[in-house]
Amino acid sequence: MSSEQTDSLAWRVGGPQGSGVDTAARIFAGAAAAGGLHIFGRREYYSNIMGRHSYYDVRVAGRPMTCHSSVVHVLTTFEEETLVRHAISTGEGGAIIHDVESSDVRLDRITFLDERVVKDLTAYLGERDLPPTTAGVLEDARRRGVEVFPVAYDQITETLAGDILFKPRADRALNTIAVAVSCALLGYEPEYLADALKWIFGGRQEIIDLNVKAVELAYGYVKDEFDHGRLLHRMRPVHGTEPMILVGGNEAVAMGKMAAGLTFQTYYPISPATDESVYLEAHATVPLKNGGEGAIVVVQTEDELAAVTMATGAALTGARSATATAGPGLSLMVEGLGWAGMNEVPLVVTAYQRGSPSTGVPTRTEQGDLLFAIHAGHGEFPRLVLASGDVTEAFLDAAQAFNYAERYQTPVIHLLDQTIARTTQTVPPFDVGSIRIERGDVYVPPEGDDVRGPYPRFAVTESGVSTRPLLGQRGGTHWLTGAEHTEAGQVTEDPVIREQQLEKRARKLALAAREIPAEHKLAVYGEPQAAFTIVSWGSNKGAILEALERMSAAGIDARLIQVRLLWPFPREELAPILEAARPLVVVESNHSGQFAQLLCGQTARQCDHLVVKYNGRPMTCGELTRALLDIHRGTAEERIVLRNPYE
Amino acid sequence: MSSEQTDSLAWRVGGPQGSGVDTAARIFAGAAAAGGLHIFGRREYYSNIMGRHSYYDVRVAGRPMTCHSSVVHVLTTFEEETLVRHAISTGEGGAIIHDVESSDVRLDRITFLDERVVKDLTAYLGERDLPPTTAGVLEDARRRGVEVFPVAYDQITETLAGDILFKPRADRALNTIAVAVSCALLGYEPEYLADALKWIFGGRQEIIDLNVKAVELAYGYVKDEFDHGRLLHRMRPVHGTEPMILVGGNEAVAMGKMAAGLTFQTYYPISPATDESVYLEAHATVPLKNGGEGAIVVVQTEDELAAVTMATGAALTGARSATATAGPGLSLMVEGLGWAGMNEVPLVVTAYQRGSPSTGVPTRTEQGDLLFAIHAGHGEFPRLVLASGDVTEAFLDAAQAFNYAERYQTPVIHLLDQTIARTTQTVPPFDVGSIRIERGDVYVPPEGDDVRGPYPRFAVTESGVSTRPLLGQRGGTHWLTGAEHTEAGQVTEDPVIREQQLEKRARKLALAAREIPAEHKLAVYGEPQAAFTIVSWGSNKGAILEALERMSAAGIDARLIQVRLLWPFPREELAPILEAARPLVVVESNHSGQFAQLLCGQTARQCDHLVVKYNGRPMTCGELTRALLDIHRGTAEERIVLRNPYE
Amino acid sequence: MAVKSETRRITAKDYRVDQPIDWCPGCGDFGILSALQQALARLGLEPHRVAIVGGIGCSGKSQYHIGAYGVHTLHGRLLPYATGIKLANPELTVVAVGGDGDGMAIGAGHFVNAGRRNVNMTYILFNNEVYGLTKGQASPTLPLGLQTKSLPEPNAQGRVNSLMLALSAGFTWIGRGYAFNVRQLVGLMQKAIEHPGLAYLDVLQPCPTYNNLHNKDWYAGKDRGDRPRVYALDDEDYDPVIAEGADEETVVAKMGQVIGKAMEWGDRIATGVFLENRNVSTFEERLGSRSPSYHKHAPALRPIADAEGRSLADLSDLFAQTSVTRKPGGEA
Amino acid sequence: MAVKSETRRITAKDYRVDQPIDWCPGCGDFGILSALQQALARLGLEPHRVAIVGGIGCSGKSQYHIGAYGVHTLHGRLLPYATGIKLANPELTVVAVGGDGDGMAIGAGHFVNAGRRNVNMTYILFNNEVYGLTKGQASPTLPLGLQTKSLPEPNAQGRVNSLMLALSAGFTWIGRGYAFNVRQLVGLMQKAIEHPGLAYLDVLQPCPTYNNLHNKDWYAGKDRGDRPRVYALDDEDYDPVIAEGADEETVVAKMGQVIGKAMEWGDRIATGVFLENRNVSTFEERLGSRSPSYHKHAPALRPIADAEGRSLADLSDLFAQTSVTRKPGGEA
Ligand SMILES: Cc1ncc(C[n+]2csc(CCOP(=O)(O)OP(=O)(O)O)c2C)c(N)n1
Ligand SMILES: Cc1ncc(C[n+]2csc(CCOP(=O)(O)OP(=O)(O)O)c2C)c(N)n1
Ligand code: SF4
Ligand code: SF4
Ligand SMILES: [Mg+2]
Ligand SMILES: [Mg+2]
Repeated sequence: MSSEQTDSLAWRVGGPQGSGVDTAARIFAGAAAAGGLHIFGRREYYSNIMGRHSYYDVRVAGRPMTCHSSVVHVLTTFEEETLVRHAISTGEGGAIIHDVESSDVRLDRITFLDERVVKDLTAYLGERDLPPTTAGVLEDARRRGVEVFPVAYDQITETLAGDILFKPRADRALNTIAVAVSCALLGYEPEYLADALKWIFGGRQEIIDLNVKAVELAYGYVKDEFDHGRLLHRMRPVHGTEPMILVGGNEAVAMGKMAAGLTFQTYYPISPATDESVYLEAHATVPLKNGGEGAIVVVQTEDELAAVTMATGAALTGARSATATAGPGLSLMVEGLGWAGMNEVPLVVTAYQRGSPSTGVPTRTEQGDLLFAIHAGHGEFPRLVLASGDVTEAFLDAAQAFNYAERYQTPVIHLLDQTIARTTQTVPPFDVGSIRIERGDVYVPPEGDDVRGPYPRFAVTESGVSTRPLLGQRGGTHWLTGAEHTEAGQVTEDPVIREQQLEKRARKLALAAREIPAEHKLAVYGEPQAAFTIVSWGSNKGAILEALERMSAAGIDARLIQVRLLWPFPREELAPILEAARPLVVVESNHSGQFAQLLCGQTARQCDHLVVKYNGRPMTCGELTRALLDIHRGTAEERIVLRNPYE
Repeated sequence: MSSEQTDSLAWRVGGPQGSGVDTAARIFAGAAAAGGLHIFGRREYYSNIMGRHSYYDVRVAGRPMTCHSSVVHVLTTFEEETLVRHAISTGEGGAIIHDVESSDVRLDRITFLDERVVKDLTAYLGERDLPPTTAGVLEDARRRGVEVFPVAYDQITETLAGDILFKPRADRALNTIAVAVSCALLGYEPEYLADALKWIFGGRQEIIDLNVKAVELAYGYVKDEFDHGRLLHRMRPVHGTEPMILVGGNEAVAMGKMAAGLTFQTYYPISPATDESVYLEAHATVPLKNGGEGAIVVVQTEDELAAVTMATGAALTGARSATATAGPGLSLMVEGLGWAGMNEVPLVVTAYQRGSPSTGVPTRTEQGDLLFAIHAGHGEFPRLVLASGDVTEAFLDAAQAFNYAERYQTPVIHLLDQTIARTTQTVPPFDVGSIRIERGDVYVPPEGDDVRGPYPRFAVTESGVSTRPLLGQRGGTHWLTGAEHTEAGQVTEDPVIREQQLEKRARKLALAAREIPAEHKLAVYGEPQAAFTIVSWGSNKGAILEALERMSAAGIDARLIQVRLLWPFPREELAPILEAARPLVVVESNHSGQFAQLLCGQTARQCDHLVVKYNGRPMTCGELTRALLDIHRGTAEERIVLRNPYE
Repeated sequence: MAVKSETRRITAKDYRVDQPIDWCPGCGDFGILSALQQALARLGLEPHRVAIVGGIGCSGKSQYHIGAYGVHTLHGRLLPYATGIKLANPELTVVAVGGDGDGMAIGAGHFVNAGRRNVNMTYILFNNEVYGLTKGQASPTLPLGLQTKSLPEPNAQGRVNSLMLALSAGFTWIGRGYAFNVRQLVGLMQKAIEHPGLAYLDVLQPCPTYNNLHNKDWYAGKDRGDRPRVYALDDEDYDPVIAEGADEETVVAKMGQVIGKAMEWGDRIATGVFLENRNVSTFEERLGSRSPSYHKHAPALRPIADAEGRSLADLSDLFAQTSVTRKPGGEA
Repeated sequence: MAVKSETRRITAKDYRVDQPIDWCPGCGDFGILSALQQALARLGLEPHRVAIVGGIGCSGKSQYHIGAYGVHTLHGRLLPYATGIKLANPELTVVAVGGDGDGMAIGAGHFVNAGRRNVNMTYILFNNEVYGLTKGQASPTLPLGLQTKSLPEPNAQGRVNSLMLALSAGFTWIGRGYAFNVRQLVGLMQKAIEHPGLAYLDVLQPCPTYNNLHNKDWYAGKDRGDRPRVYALDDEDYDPVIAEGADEETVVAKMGQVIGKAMEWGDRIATGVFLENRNVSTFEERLGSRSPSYHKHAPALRPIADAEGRSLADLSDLFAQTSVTRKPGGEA
């Protein structure tokens, strides 16, 4: 893969929801992957089923990437809204492909274009003496050195329909045509597109044939209409790469759970968590290595109160059990979480963060739930909170969460952000073999018939962990209760037993803090000894990693400390590393700097700079690098907000 | 009032729930109050309706007190469980009154006595060569210098019944008799008891007569049976005190709300919050100073999800609206809280903390919900969190909460702890006149008929506060939504408007932090310039205040900084005061030191000592003073846990 | 119940909003929205005296397109919000609109308990048998075993009969409409709103995007020679009214009648008014009998402070009750 | 449904626990507890194969006095917990026990949605019309206008008919017992537990402490010359069974019959089996038809790792589906 300007190519396609934007992106990504290229894909869309604007970034390169790019090289559109929204993000030397029909449409005539965008763009164009129309937008792009390619889509689909095909059916190939036009302009071989179409449309030969035909026509059109090779960017296959899968965050989590032996999952539909559960539902029979197969029970519950409590009930029987949700659902799970904590139940809660609070911006990203996850629930009980930094970590953490839950017999919140859920990436197939399943201290019923309970389920031990009989085991009968209890689980209000049990539960958290290896708690990237220190968590990792590369290219040594275990907070490991940190920069995707507050509360160390983004869109390496360079130069404020009005 | 040993008298009565312990305590307190004495009452009971042990501490003195005492002067019992549980807390020179029938009962025969207590007491008695019986317990008390007064209750009630009364009816006067015996032993005039009986039993003359008779018999019995004046402690009336009311925490909050103009309250029954709402329900028609009367709508909802959302709905119309709950209910209110935050609704949530997590120890105290209250809810929205330190503050804060809620158009959590709810205290009548009602920036519909919406309810302003039309006002129509929204309240996902609205809401919190006067945020007690600094919040105030007196008596200068506004955290005010603090001692009633974590997170200042109690019982001045003296001497650990196995 | 405008004629235009609608083409929601705008106008209600309270879902977006007070609440909680609004300001006409997932799954507990109160307001349920906005999962009204478009497996959970549920819960007005019969719908909505008590209107709402089974064609009976499945109770000899003071036997008989019609499904699907129970007091009436001043000054409207912001509440009686200061031997 | 002990005779003693009970004297809960111990024993169930899942309330303390697995859950959530337990380990006999506040107020949404699943377990509701443990507030089953002891005002909310609600929700076995008729109760509980599907048993449970209106005397009709209000359906010509494969008409008729009996109150209060519907599949059966391996290895019992802790899951197919590595031009 190569491109004149950078070593990666940033391709974007957009359109109304329901018009095939996703498919277009998958075709492009599939074609690129078929050529051995790496892919980093990112989807943005409205909380709507049909009609509102959505777009897809596919970045391709001959090496793995970790974030998307805010500067677009090739913008593929087939209606005016996408054109208007994204033309401005297309960089010098880039290309815009658009429908000829969209060449001159007034901005205020575009149904779902936000008033704010119309206003700002009108002003922007006005300053440049350009009209508030697509024509103005396109002219601006041209002036900025962007190549514009108007395509007569209708003419192509008409040809495609020919005499035999109903025209609306041919119109459905519009997205394929748009993708093919961009590939043709990039000089990419059409065979890879055919590969992708086969992969995506499975056995549906008729559809494949139609689309392959559409590709041919598109390539022909480009050849006829445009000065071939006018585009600076090029896309070229690479060969001999390692095996790769193209996978998204939701699937990665689902696969991690399957690998860990999940047998029970509950959910109530909510973006961006639903897809994980639906994937599990669709793959609820797992082939086993011993030749058999195992069922995963997936229950769509009536609400999240039921989801968390039902999953807890299942966990009591020994099933590896989880529930998955997003912010509003997590808010409803709070009481159930406390019960699980009090009853020392190994429960995994996969919590996707989205734009909040309340309904917020449900299909946009944010890291707004960290302190909530750590403190959710009245009263004090141990819980672990893990946050993954990318799709592969999402797989591994999803599996590891069960080990922690069973080892420490307590709920584990696996915190993800929408950015990860919405990321589609090429990665090596996940390493299932590296997973070790550890079930913790589970009771083994003795031989013989007359073993009787009650069993001291909550025996006070030095570690805090007690042997756990599973509901149904002979000799293990005991009581469970959200009330304070004796060792056998009977309610008690005795002040001494209260203290003992509270302390016992708390010891498990201390145990986890001691036992979990440092490398599972945090990861250091970049120059390990650098003073310039970025501390972050979750999906920001991707943008930071690429920013570190750029800093390094600019001769600046810096490092990232990614905290993966957020609770118990890795104070012992982190505090010494931070001593030499200067400046200490916290990067996160929320408004109040939750991680920075946590860090200070746990280590008494305040950060020197806080870089945040909270417009609902993931950070990019570019904007972050600018902020970091400002910090390095000493020209930055303490608090830096990353903003981009056109994403 | 006077007593040979201390300047206050600690009286305790106990018995099974439903057997009249509360009434006994009220009679005693009423009698003391009738004699002009101050009272500090505290109730402990099981989560049970009938049969389990409960007890009541009434401390009386000629001056106001702020906490109960763990050392009891007079223990009044009428069955064996109370005797066994509390004899050990009766101090030298104290008295135990018990039923002669309870003189020799085996500990393991007492139905509801916890195994742990039986075990520990048996060991304790064994070490002293005493049998594990009430006889052993009493003998131990005697050896420790406690006077023991066995009373033939049955004989007294038999006399009381005489020929005319059905014996079980006379038995119901048992608690009166027990109280009267203790008063007689204390040399207190029986007339005050008669006063109290009239006050408590209102117009029910027959009951009053019976009980007055019982008092007479009890006094006679004491005169006949016991060496009058054997008891060191004495109780004497004082005269000419200011007018006082005897009031509990729940009532204080209810009264504060009434004074503030509450017109809508929702609740779902839960200890220890219910009593507040039931009180409001029973007084739902408030006489008004303008001669009219005003209704308070109190709705018992189906759950706390409904309670918080229904109260929010009412608040949208302009009603001063609140809901009251405890931990588990608060856990269920989290999502609704976020909605109120997002929609800038002035909602007051009164949250009583109880022993947690989950069902926990529902009738016991704790301060376990602080960090939860501050961080409850996914995402970020402004909220205020106030915590009252005593009954009078509970009244004032309950009223003030509405002003804050309306001024900053955001939810206010008024955090109380069970200790305050369970405290009954003599205080001067609350100062309703000092309350100023401020309704914030409410829209005033212009004259004329054709004013039409939509109104820019969420106009972006410098302060963050926008004019608020109430549902039903002409010209004010707008939309409300938990989703991110435009100024008129339509859903938006525009990145710029998202930032503007998020920042606007956040500014209100900053505004509150700037505007609220320092004296409402924190209070300093003791020696304002002392280095020895205690920082605390909530009900611990009471025990700390008396501990400060003792420290001062021991020549040690110390001060308490009581934080009353917990969020926004009074960083600016607190940080400078803390600079000279050495040692910095945080005192709170939970396990993990939540306030200490908060303090560090907000000021980067770690405390030198953390004193905690988490056995479900309120702190006492005695145990706290010991801890503080240890700290002063430099012999204390960093973390000190206050424990008392017999409370 | 409704407070009418005394000043000028209200038309459906007063209720329109200049905002693009983002429902899918062919969605039944359009019909319901249009019916509601018309019904409100026909009732002559002034827009600022109307609050439309929406749930979360495609359906819950309706209020953005109605020019009244619009409250987009939390998923499942529209009834408690609506109740709070109505009880605090009874002068408002309150209409709750939401999806079947919203109302019958996460909101089912509130539905049941709202029935117990009989607050004077209207609840319109958009019954499309799926979770529209979250992309087509089964809702509680989808029959057992059906597999709509997005389901990886046939529906494993049974169908809840929302009309029967409304009846068991105590709703005093129960009706059903069909999204593509707007004329009938307008009438039903008017009746529901005018009913003095809690009204439940179930609307069969095709979701062309996710419910490929019970779509417009199916309701119209295209699969069986154009014999529509939906029919109107009005066309039959059906009297939904339980009169004030009706005896128990009548009540039981009427309830039985509702059940009979509510259980019909598949071949014949009744629309119209199933029940109009005039025999139950409203919650507002009950509040008024607890405290008559409720009727005089509702919570939203009663004065709480004087011009200087001093509290109007007179707590002296309460203080007297808890006063412990008295002369020894004196009366309490 | 029940898994019986194959090894030794189980007696009620096996289910007793040596723990003091803290209910008030005369509380109806005693009778229910004793009946449950007897029913479990009569069914010959081994205690460790039984899970009693309690709600929060006086009633929810029952499981502490039963020598099986006892789960004291959260207020209102006993059914989801019970469902999770049962589905994960179908070999367990699961009985949920809770109060009317627990089940009909905060838990009503789960009640409705549990009905849709028809999981093979039993739910016993202790119906005392009050919130016992929180000191006597009205529960959703207290009729409108009544004022029990602790209420400052007459009940302003209507009574929900729990039997009708169970019917609307889809419970396939519905019965009612009376706490002071232990013998009948034992039989009802046995039937409920043996029913293959979701059973709902409503038990009239006097609360002498807070419900001074509907107490033992009232049920016994002491106020009307000792003519008991409670009577047994068994003594009438009442057949509760809907047979497997019953036609729609029969189903509707049977449902109507249930409603008729469920609506009786005051003068005559029916006890016994109201409905036994054998015509609906259980949720477990539906899960089994989704994935037959469910029946072979339930979630609690299926192997997930080999002896070295290596995962047994074989994800290679899934990886292949998402694999993008192929030779240019090669097949997917
Ligand atoms: C607490 C919570 N859980 C989940 C969601 C996600 N969610 C949004 S809409 C919806 C369901 C919509 O279905 P329905 O109520 O039937 O409305 P429709 O879209 O079909 O009109 C869900 C589950 C949410 N917003 N809040
Ligand atoms: C979320 C939550 N809210 C409130 C409570 C307080 N609470 C405990 S028991 C109870 C009601 C008990 O009534 P019911 O369910 O009828 O049981 P009963 O005591 O009458 O058997 C309530 C509201 C709680 N435990 N949890
Ligand atoms: S998804 Fe269904 S309900 Fe939602 S807008 Fe589209 S058609 Fe309507
Ligand atoms: S309060 Fe009522 S239900 Fe509770 S134990 Fe006492 S009598 Fe039974
Ligand atoms: Mg729906
Ligand atoms: Mg009850």
